[in-house]
Amino acid sequence: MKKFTKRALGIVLAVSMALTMSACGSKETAQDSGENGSAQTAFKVGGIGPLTGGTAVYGQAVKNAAELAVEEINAAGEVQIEFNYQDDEGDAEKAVNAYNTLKDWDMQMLLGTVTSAPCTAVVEKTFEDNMFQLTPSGSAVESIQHPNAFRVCFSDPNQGIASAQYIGENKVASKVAVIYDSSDVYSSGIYQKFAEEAANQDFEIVEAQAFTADNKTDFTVQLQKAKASGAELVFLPIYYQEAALILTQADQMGYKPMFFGCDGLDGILSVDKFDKNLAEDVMLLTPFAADAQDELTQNFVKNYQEKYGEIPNQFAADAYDGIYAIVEAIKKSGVTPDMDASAICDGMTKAMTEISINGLTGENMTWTEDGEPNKAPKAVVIKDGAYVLR
Amino acid sequence: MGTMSFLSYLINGISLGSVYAIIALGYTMVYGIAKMLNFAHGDVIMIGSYVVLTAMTSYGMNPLLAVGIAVIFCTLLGILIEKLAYKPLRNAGSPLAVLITAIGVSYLLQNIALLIFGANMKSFQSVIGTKQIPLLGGDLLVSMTTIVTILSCVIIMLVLTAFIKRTKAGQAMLAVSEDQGAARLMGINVNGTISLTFAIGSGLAAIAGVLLCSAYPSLTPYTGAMPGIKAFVAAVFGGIGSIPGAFIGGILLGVIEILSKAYISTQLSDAIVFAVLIVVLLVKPTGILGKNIQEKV
Amino acid sequence: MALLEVKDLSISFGGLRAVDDFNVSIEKGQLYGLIGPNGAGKTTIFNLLTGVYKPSKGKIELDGKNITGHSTIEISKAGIARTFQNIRLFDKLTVLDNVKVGLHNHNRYSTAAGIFRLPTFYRTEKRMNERAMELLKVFDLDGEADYLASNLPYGRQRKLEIARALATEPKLLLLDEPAAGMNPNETKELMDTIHFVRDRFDMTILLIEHDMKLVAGICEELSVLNFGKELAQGKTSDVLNDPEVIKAYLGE
Amino acid sequence: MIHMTAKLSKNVRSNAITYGIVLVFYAVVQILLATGNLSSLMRGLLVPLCMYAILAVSLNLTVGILGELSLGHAGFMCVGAFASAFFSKYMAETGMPAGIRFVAAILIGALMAGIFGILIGIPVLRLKGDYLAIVTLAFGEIIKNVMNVLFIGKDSDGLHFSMNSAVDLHLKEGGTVIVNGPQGITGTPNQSTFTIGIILLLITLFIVLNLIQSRDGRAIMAIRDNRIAAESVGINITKYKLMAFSISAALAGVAGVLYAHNLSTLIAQPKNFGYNMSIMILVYVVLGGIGNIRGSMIAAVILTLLPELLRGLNDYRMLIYAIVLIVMMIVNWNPTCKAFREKYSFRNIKARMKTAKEVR
Repeated sequence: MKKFTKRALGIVLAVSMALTMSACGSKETAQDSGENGSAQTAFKVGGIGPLTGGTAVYGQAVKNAAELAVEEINAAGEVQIEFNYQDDEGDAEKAVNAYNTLKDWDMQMLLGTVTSAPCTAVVEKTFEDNMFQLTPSGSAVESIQHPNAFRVCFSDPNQGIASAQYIGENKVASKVAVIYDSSDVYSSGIYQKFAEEAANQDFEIVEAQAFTADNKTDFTVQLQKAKASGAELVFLPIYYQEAALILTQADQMGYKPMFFGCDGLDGILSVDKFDKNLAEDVMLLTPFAADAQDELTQNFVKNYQEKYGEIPNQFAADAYDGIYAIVEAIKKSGVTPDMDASAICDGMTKAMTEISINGLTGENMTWTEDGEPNKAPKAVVIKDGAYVLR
Repeated sequence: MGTMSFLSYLINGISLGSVYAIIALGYTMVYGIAKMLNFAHGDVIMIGSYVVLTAMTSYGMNPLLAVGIAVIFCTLLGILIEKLAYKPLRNAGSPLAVLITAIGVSYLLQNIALLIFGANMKSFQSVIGTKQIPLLGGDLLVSMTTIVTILSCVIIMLVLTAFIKRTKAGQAMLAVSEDQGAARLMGINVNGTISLTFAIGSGLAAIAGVLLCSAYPSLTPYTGAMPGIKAFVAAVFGGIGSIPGAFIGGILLGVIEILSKAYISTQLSDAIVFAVLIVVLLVKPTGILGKNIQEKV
Repeated sequence: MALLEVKDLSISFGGLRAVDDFNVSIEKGQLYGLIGPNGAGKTTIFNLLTGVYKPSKGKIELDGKNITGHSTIEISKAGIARTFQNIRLFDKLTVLDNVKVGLHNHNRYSTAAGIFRLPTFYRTEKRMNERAMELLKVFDLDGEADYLASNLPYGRQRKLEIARALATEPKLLLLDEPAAGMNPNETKELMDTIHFVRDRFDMTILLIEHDMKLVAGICEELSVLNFGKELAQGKTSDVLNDPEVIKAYLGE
Repeated sequence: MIHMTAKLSKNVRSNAITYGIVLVFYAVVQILLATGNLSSLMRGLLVPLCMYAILAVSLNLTVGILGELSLGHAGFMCVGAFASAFFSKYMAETGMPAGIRFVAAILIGALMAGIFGILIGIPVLRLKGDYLAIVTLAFGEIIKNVMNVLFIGKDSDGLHFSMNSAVDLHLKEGGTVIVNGPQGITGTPNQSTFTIGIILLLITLFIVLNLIQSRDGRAIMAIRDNRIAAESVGINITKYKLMAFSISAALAGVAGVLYAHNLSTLIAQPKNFGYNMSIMILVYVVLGGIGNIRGSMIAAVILTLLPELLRGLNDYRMLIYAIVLIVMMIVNWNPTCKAFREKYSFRNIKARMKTAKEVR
């Protein structure tokens, strides 16, 4: 019977290998037709992010918003885009697999990846292949360390420094506690720079408490320590899901400091069944606010909600801007869909530093050569369940 | 301040521990009778929580009724899982086969929830309410949720113990857990008893889910996984297969976790919990209340 | 001097004296029987002799060497081998490999030699194979050398267990109810085998048995145990006719 | 005499098939690569395939041959990955030739994981069954957890360690943080290639198969089948348990080295080094056949390919994967299914036809 198992496994293996091979075979015919016959008319843009696993919520937002943007652009007609989004489960190794899958599909440029660690792994591959890469939300420094890579969001150090400066310069508080996710690149990255910059500012970090991905249900200890330290402000460089829990638990303990967060906190108001009163007076430094009054944001939020039944978060906004930035750079560089990925990359890399777009996450956004965006974060505060510019 | 904050840490620890304990009860019952580690148990908890949430918000049901529905739903789910995925492998020759299948079921439940409810977190409104009760002259605030959680845990443990000691079905469970073959010869319906165990364990999971999400109001398709593993650790801690053991193990785990966060390191608390577990098992190889089985030569 | 000298051997489990001041002296080449009703402590004595339990009192000497309280492994190396009441074979190993495990301590090569297939590996394995086949042939198991041990019929599993024990080159062989579960024909055959083993390997054998016919047929001397205490000792025929023994066996 | 020669040659033949499968796979891939017929996905998967095969084979040594359930295998992989990546990063500027550095990194990864195997094995292997499983799980989680708070930096004074933050390393001007806590190690040279992966897999197979078919392997399997009997014939239980466990850990460390040098980022996350990964490796072993080295290797390959091949299903990908996993387990292990397969297996049908002919 062991014999049979082995044989059965062997057959499955053979079939699966054949499938992969045939998949690549069909790919080649597609390429042939593209080269010989009617010229390819649409750019093939790939996307990578988690659709399953603990960080799926961010990847799904990116996928939704990117698809929304692509629909609008295709309807407008000037540039045509074919969008293909692959799951990476939030894991570096799976992200490389997703990237290779997209390469087999003849991707010409990449919007991704959504989370930092996979992005750092993938950027290595896009650099090797000279593939244009724009990450909506990969915020670690290394995530765009090569010249072919850009990002829509702020970098972690950038946010950490900006937050410290904002608190210091506006004299928001003099005693600050930090609660951060030490197992998360984004959160610990912001914290590191925040702590460094705090030394130059007129406030003191009286308590810094971490939690980890495996241990993020109970925050009572961290909150109690913050409370005991006499902090007037708690800095939360974390995502809104954990922040929602922290706010609830702080309320249960009767602890009411000021809370201050970064772009990850955006989305807290749209958490299903979340008591918005708990978020009253929470401050955040974010480039995007879902209830901003400008037309662009309002249209985006309306369309997104109609299509997916959810209020878009920061990630969605970044992805939406990302697609528009890609289109803008396409127009600027004059690349065409029949060019190969490497040629497109050369054109796009140059064009990225020349474009300026008005997006959801900033007006007159421009990019530097090292891939960082130039945009001003807005400090907003939550009043009556809505963002108010400070 | 020192003693007061210690007391408050302790209460938080007991509260967290009670949730672990209820989950661990389900683990330990299933282990005791079916001799399998049901890795999908944590995910049944997650499903139960979604059922409560949906019943309450989409159908506007009264919280108690919603919990009742969730218990029934999870009970049926537990029986279904047992019949479809575990029973075919009961005589497979290796206990690992069914362990792996349980992992498959765990993935399955997570991905079903992901498809139905999406990855976005749902904030779970406490079915208990968030009232605070001041103790010791108002220096110590204890939430209703904490009290209800601890009480439910004690009640469930007592009811389970009584059920096993006093009822025929409970006695049958004991017999099956001691020796399946002998129980069968004595005319006990072994399959039925195992199904019943899964039913009770899964029903308990629904209650655990409600309490977990009331105390820590966030619900995603992956909510059940980590508490599930922790509860498994708690069950082993207390001596797997033993009902009072699961209770003690759960409470201890919660208290150790919170205290090590409070006094040692928030980042290393899991490592510390696991290290304590290792030490306990090295001193008492079958857990605190586990039966020490000497292999007969 | 006796090969095995046991003096005042005792052990208690939770206050219960399972073995109480047991004494025995077995000469080299002797076939010695240990009998007694169920729960009399016979297997416990085997477990004490082989180091599974540590005695709370008493002394065990093998060939003049004190082995009291030694570990199972040391005792195996000192020269006591045993079989088990409920057969304990290496089920998923072949019959041949079962015996080769028994040869383990007398045929050595390093782990590295095994992994990198150095010449010592081939030399030693060849020697082990030959030796194991010889032993199997003695028990007429050579035809089944490639079978999995669990696939052997019951009676042949018993024989394999004895072959494995002999592979450790013991001075003393302990057999725990070798005839349990055998039919009269098989028992008869077993008696011949035990005799043969004693003669061929010049072995000293201590055996526990319920089957009185077997005991009477092959044992030269006997000890009778009841409730952990020695009831009688001496020549087989004398002991079996002892009224005390008959009473213990047949009840009041 | 006939039997034992038959037995030896049977082992030799079985080993030859196992090595043959690997070599044929290698040759086929090389041909496809040379003719440009291999998709990017497959090319990217080549190193991970070798890595998971090594993990499966090495865990099978613990689970299948030693017979102890370990749920912390990913922890050893983690140790190997971090130790080797640290070494590679540390030595990067010393001008050590890249090839020699990588070989040294592999040895260091294996050695460190093996040392951890011994350290953990000594207390743990006294436990049995599910208790042993949970303690290995606990050790795996501890390793992962500690890696997340470990900071190591290097400057002109040498190495600095901290369990708190990179700032606490107090590095001098020009110093670099090599292990940056939760952000792990970035920029490890990508030196893992398919050829190296295959060589390491072959070495793993060589070690494991030869160990099993030697005196030590017999002792290990004897302990698995009956500890008490093994002890009674003088087998040193602790020694052999520890031997199997630490060799298994060291080989997992080798897989970790492959992992670390395949991606430019190395972070200890639940996904890659947590109990989830340990369980995934266990799935390979159980699906491929407990104790069946070749089977576990093949199962690792199939289960790594499967989710990638299911990408066409989009949102239903992991759902289908879960269902396939359950169904495969039931088909493979259910007694009725087994009997059914026996009855209709190719060999049995052939045998039946043969007897039918003879009767005629």
